[in-house]
Amino acid sequence: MSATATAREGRKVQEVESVTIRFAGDSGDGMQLAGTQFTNVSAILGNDIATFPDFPAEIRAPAGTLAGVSGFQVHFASTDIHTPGDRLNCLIVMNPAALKTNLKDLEDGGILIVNSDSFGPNDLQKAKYAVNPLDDNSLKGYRVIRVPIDKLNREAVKECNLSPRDADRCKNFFALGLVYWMFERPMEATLKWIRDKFAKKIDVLEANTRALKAGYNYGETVEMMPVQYRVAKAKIAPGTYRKLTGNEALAMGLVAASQLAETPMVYAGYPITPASDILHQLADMKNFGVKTLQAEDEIAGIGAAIGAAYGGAIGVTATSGPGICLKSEAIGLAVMTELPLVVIDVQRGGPSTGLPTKTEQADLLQAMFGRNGECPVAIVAPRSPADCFDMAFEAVRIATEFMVPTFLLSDGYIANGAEPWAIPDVKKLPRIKIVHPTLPNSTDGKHHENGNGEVGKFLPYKRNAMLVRPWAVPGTPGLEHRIGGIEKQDITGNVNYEPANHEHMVRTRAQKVANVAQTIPDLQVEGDADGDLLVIGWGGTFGSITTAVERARRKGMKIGQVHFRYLNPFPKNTGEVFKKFKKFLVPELNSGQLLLLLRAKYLIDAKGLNKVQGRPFLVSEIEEAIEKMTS
Amino acid sequence: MSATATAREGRKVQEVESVTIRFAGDSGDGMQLAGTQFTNVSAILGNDIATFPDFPAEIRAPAGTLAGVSGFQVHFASTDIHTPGDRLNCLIVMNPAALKTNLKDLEDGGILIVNSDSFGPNDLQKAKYAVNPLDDNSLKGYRVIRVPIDKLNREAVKECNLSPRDADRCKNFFALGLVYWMFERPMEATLKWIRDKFAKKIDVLEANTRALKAGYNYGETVEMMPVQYRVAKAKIAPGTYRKLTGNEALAMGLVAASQLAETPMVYAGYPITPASDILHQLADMKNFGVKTLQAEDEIAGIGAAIGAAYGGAIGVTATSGPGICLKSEAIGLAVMTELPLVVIDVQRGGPSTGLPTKTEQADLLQAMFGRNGECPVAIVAPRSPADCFDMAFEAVRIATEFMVPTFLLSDGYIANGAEPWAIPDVKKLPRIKIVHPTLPNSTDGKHHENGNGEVGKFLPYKRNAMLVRPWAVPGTPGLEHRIGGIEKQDITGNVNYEPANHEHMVRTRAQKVANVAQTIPDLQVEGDADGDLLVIGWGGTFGSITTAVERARRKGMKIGQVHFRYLNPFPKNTGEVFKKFKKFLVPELNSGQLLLLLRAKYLIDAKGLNKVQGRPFLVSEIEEAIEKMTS
Amino acid sequence: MAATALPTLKPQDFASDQEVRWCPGCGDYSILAQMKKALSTLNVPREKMVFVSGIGCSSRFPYYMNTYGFHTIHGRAPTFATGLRMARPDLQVWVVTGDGDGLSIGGNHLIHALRRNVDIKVLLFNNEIYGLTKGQYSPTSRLGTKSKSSPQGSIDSPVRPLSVALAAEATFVARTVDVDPNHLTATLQRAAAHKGSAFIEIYQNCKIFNDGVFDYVTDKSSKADNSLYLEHGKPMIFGKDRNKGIRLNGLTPETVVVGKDCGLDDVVVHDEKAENATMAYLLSRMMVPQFPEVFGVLRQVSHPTYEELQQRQIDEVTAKKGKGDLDKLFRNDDLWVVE
Amino acid sequence: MAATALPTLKPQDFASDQEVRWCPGCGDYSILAQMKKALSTLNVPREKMVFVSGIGCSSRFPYYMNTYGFHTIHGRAPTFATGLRMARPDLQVWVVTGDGDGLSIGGNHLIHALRRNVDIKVLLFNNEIYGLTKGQYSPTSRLGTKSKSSPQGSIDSPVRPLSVALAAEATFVARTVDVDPNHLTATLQRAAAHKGSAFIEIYQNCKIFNDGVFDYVTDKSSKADNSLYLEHGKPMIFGKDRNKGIRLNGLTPETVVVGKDCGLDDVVVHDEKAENATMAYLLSRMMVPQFPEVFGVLRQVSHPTYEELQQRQIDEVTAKKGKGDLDKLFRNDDLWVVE
Ligand SMILES: Cc1ncc(C[n+]2csc(CCOP(=O)(O)OP(=O)(O)O)c2C)c(N)n1
Ligand SMILES: Cc1ncc(C[n+]2csc(CCOP(=O)(O)OP(=O)(O)O)c2C)c(N)n1
Ligand code: SF4
Ligand code: SF4
Ligand SMILES: [Mg+2]
Ligand SMILES: [Mg+2]
Repeated sequence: MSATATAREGRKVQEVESVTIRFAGDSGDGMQLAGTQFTNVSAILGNDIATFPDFPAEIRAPAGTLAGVSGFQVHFASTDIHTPGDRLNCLIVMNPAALKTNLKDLEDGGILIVNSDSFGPNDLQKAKYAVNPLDDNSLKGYRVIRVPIDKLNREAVKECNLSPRDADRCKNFFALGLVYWMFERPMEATLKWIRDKFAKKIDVLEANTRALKAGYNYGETVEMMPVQYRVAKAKIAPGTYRKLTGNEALAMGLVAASQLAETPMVYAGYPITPASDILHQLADMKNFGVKTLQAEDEIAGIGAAIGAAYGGAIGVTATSGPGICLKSEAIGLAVMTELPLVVIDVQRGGPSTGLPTKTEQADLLQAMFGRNGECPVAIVAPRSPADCFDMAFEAVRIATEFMVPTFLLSDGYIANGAEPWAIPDVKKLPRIKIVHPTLPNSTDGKHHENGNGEVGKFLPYKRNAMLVRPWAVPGTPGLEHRIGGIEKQDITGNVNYEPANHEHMVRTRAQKVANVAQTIPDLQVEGDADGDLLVIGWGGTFGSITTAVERARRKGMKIGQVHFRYLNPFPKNTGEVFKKFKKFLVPELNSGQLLLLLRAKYLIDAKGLNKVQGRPFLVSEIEEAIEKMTS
Repeated sequence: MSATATAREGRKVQEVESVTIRFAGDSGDGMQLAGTQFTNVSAILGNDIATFPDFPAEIRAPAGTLAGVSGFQVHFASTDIHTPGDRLNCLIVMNPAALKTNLKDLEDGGILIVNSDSFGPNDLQKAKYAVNPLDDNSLKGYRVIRVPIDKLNREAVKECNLSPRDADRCKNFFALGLVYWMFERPMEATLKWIRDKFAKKIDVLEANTRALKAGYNYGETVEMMPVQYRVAKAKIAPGTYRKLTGNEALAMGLVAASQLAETPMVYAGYPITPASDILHQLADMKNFGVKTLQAEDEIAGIGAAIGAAYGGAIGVTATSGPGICLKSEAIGLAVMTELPLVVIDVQRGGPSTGLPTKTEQADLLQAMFGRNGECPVAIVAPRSPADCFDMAFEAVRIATEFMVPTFLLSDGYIANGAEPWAIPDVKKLPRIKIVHPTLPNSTDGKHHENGNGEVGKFLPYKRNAMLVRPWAVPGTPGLEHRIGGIEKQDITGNVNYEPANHEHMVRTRAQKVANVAQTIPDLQVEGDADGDLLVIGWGGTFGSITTAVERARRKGMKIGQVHFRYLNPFPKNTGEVFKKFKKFLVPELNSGQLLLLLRAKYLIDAKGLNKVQGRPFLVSEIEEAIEKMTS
Repeated sequence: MAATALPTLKPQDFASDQEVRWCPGCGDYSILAQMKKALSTLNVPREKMVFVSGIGCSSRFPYYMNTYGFHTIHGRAPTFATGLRMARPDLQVWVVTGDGDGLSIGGNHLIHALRRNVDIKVLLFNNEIYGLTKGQYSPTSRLGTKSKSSPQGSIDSPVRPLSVALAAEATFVARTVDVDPNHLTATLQRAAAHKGSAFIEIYQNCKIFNDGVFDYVTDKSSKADNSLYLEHGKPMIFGKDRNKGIRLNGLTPETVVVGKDCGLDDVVVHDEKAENATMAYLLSRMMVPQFPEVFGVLRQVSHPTYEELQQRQIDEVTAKKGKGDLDKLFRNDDLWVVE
Repeated sequence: MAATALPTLKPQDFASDQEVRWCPGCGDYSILAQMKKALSTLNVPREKMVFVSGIGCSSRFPYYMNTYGFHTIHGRAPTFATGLRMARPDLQVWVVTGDGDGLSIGGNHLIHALRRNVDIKVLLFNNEIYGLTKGQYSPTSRLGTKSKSSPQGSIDSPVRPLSVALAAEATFVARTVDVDPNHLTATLQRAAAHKGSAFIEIYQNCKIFNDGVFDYVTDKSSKADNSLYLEHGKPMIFGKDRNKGIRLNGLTPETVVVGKDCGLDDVVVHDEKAENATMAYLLSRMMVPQFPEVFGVLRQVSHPTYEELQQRQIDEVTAKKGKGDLDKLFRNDDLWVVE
């Protein structure tokens, strides 16, 4: 944080462009809450923000252990930013375990606030420290601020007649207050939040209020505290904003699509990290007519979603990689019966159970090819938390407009990460047009099979110009028809085993998906429209790649960037764009999956930058790769 | 069948190099049996043979309908052949439906034997014939031989006091006898078969015997019959031969591997066309110690196979595409726990339920990528029915030598098709070496965790030079350890969420599979070792491609052929081989799956010849594609 | 969508234009015929009816009905039917499944659909064999069944479909048999009339791979003595001479000869409405030769359906929060304005 | 493989070197402790024991046992255990599962493993919630359970694990509770002694997401009146003053006060060996408040195991055909010789 010092009532205040801080402590210490509050307040202040929560796979690993450490990182700035930040300017640790697991991310000379009350022999041993790091000089490279948070906090809340245990629960607010002071954040928003949240628990309300203020005042009064920092408002497009995580955005995008398609939504899924929140969110939107089913497993989830789609609803299911395995057979059925369906995969570290709470992008090829036979689906991938809203909407649009299962590939990073979202004007949101036919679509003179005398017959696989079949729903008199997973004759939809028809249908299903490209935006090149290097990404890596490319270009390199939000089909102009560049770098959080598709389709000798660590890219990692390729 | 006429006791006999005939009739007419008998007899005669059975998806569609037609094609020759033949020289049809569905495959001027008794109005109507094709001149392009088979057959068996229904059941033997005469086949082998088969049903035995002889004599005596044909012995490598279908070969190969690895086999699967026979075969080999489980579904099947492998047995499961979908999650677990496992996919027409009884090669990318996360497996694919024996053996060898799930991709065509198999000398078969450790593999001085005093500790993920972990099995004192689907720390195998370890493990699992290439044969180039065009294939298309390439080379083209029996990893020399050719043609019974892998990996501008009709390639189709690319 | 005129519906109006492709002599033909008869009596417009099936010979059923139909994937039919009912509670949804489809691969979905009391009518065609895959034993095959996959006889003891349905809290549980047209039709009508999950096991003869497994309850000779036809409120009487009955000795049922071993009032009177399903469970366990096997409705109780409860919650929430408003939804968190 | 010396085994010998990562206060800790105690009494060498689990908090169990262990995938543990037993009938195989793992996604495998009577001991930790995924309701959650996924309360009526196990023909069915160490240990020992599938439902408290659901059978105050501890051959007596009993009125159980409503001999005597599982089924349905909930062994009968029957067939076939000979196998068809 490059700083310019000013003076205020005798105390140093530094102007800085951007700051990255992380709250780290035991899962029980409420770090996620502290981080969220800090984020909200910063956003309200007008900073641009990006966050990265990081929690353990265990619900509550034993208190104080390394496995139990939970962290929440906030990047806030006066410029527009795309990532939660690589290195920390400031780290707050509530116990030794948190220090041990997080220190490596703190910049040299960075500010380290430690709760010095939690470094007893027992705490140290749980964190596997032989000697107390506060005493062995190992921290001399940082600006260490020891604060006896336990003691000060108990002191602050002692009159609130809480049990010692409950009293200690306020610790996080004390720490938060301290940090608020340090970065000049007003307390109002959080105080209000406390009032609403604990309205019924008056003691707790009072205690948390006091803890927060005590922390703030401690900063104000204690001399040992270093300078304050000021991060000015960012120049952000005017509008009303809120904070949104990827999973929240998905749920809202789906509901919005359902409303704007004037078609009810049925969501059926089975809980799995990190996708469960989508079910939780939607289960609480019943007044939008959303119906949710917590199915007995992933297969039942997608089965119900397809059954609902067959009935004329928007059928949606969500899961993570292991669940996609189980859904793959049913996806094949939806491809064969050409029903609209949205399948959301919030990717996590794999293979197998893998790293359930960590992020990864390694399910792309599974989405493309993970079914028997030639079984094409449409695939979209949001590039940021807020983009989940738009792409959820797009997924519903494509699925219903093309009668094709559509994958939405999110990941643990954007699912839990948050960013500001400019609240759209509902009136300006696009509509989705859905038609269920009510009359036979052929006039071959034959009397209708139901013998009720209409001329013509309903042909469930008679297609429009885009090769899309009609979405006729049960309950429509005269359109009775049967569908299923056996190969069908085109037009009539009857079971058919003829060789020529099968090949025709295989090609037709593929062409129909290819036709989706007619309805999606061209690939946008950011940076240089032609040049030495094109950096190609997809999904949640957008922020890191964008920042890296911006920095590289500031250094004068001639670099372009494209980010695929549509992965199948690719935008029409993709080949054209590639022609304008010599080299291609494809950073992915996998072993090179988009890379494989691009090399196979466009025969470009693209190189991959592949990180498979369950964590997002650091901007620096991409910068280095760019340097290597351009030097 | 280019012929040279000779004369024998006043009747014309023509020498021909090869003949393709097909028996076609109602599912109830016993065509599969007739075809099989003809094949056996021809093989015993010393012809080279290839067969192609083709039956309907329904068990028994209504008699006489188009859906109920069942066919069996036999190609027999005095030269060595690789396919069941493109066009038919001779077609035997038992009813109008069979005529309608099969005539298109009969060569101009080909011999058409029709059961003229089955062309009544009713039969014609069932086959959707407006007028009788025997009367409307539509068959004038063929050498039609009308035989009142029903009548003649009833006549022949009338003294065997069978019910009319049972009497008619002998029809196929009458037809068979006729064809035996025509192609100079001796009846002995079939007569013996009848004796064994119906030993307990003396009337049926007698009736079938008479029917066969009556058919034969009818040919002998009736003037209307055209010439006889003679197909000389083929020049086949000396040895003792039998006929083998792909599924039989798989079962035998697995049992042989189990015996030669001195390790019991547990097969667990769920019935599905066209893989069910593997279960049926193995269930009848209990005296080899084979244990089979008909599981409640595909997931249970693979679960049990993996559980057995964990216990130290050779775990095998088999299914078809839809079943692979269901097994994919468990395959991921086997990859993570690095247990040996053989997964057989007998591919059929897809997507979804698709064309269950038809063949296709469209599951290759599913085998490669159909799981969450980076989840590499080894993949082999037999190229012919008999090759299933060798590749089943290889699959077991790779799985156990590398502790990795190994896919074997067969298909409906080689699974049901048959070819001669030179019975190997058991003593000469390779052994498979399997070691289960009994002692700790580290000597870090620490006492063993079980406190029984051995020095050292057992490290389940400590690897050998090939990166393979030890296969320690429960029941071994001192080696107690835990495995599972969460990412593990290398060497110790403990649950581990660390970023660096995860990336290390992802790369290690990939490298281990890559190391399999050290143990497989180089890619063999047939035909020209360098030249204009390389034709690249895999799996069951071997026969058609080979024949097509041979023909093209006879025409003087400079063409090479490679056929991948190992698909992941590719043989070491693959890149080298490709460097020697200008153009690449990849014929596949899918939309270009191997094609995609080759283009992505080797950046060669290979072209696909893609047929997705549920049927194998005709040699002529590949010939044409070769011509196009070379002209 | 105006309903098609009802009075005109005849059984043959339910025949689709697809030719039926079961083996000659298959029990499925009879079930198809009785189904058409039953539906023609329901006064439900044909377009409101949907047949959902899995995979198997039995599961080809929907293709032959001129209603809406969905031939899905193996074992999962109840899940599709559940989603369909959630989206469209106005439809009458029938699920056709087999002993393999419904109890082997699909057992779990069956149980969960039943416990939720989704309003679907599940017909399990039990032929104690896998027909479509050409004759492997199934979860209902008797111990020792020799089949392609069990050459020495099956060693997995079978499940009883009715016991499973009861354990899954099913609100309607019945059994009938392919060759008894009237009873079959009547049972289908009962299921159609039931609100909630209905489960019917139908003994069905597989002519090709398991011919005659049910002869003991279908042959004239043995039928009467081997089958007990349940009627609500009537004593459990059976036998050629209608003189045999079922008596309870504590919790153990026993076959008695009325007039000889005991009087008519010692014979158990069938109560399909009993909330306590113990007797139904007990009936589901009775097997020839020790006992007759029961046909008819074992249990029929009224509980709210899943769809009703779901709609109720939607109405409650809407009443409380008001009809969904996107703009409100978007703003249901801390907001800040940037000028 | 010589067995490790047996006498030396103490409960702590079963502790692995992995730190236990359940929430403080989780009921799983007690189960883990009693398991170690139970195993130390079995005289089975530790290396012969294998713990197989699915996914869930409960399914982390194997990591904490210094035996062989396999943490598999969600809901499928019984399938892995079945294959393991097929390959290795010499091993003692325990399956640890949860109410979601074992009855939601895994219900079908559980049923089929039980009906086959594979010799595995299945422990279902029932906390009526999905713990690991942070608190969604499960198939055993009571109607109306409010959870993250059921904000207005669950509307799917729950299944009863014991009823399902009985419907699946299980040969050993029992229930116990995490906070009753002695009963828990004893029940585990009973399961270990049983030959064939053993199913134990263990009431387990999820401190974080479902704290206290079982208080009514664990709190001193209400425990005695709400729980009936079954003992083979003993009358079903319970209550603070040991004066309440279960009497049968036809097929309907009723709670009586002995001495007041009736005499001791009117109280049902528990018979876990009864082949007819009706009483066991009935006990599996009893719920507070109408009835006490039962603990102990509901059913324990001896049937041959799947593994035994399989080995028997192998022996028979081998006796008939002789030990497998590859050359014979290769030649078991028409042969022809080419010179
Ligand atoms: C995922 C999957 N696994 C296996 C199959 C093969 N298969 C089709 S039907 C069937 C069982 C049929 O038995 P049942 O349900 O009793 O129906 P039936 O044919 O006897 O009427 C099987 C195993 C399949 N189609 N899909
Ligand atoms: C295929 C798959 N689907 C979903 C999940 C997510 N998941 C893990 S555990 C679990 C349920 C846990 O509940 P339960 O079995 O009751 O175990 P508990 O945590 O309560 O002990 C779920 C849904 C998964 N790991 N794998
Ligand atoms: S195989 Fe059996 S069940 Fe299937 S159609 Fe034929 S007779 Fe019916
Ligand atoms: S979440 Fe519940 S079940 Fe899981 S460990 Fe914590 S307390 Fe135990
Ligand atoms: Mg069946
Ligand atoms: Mg649970």
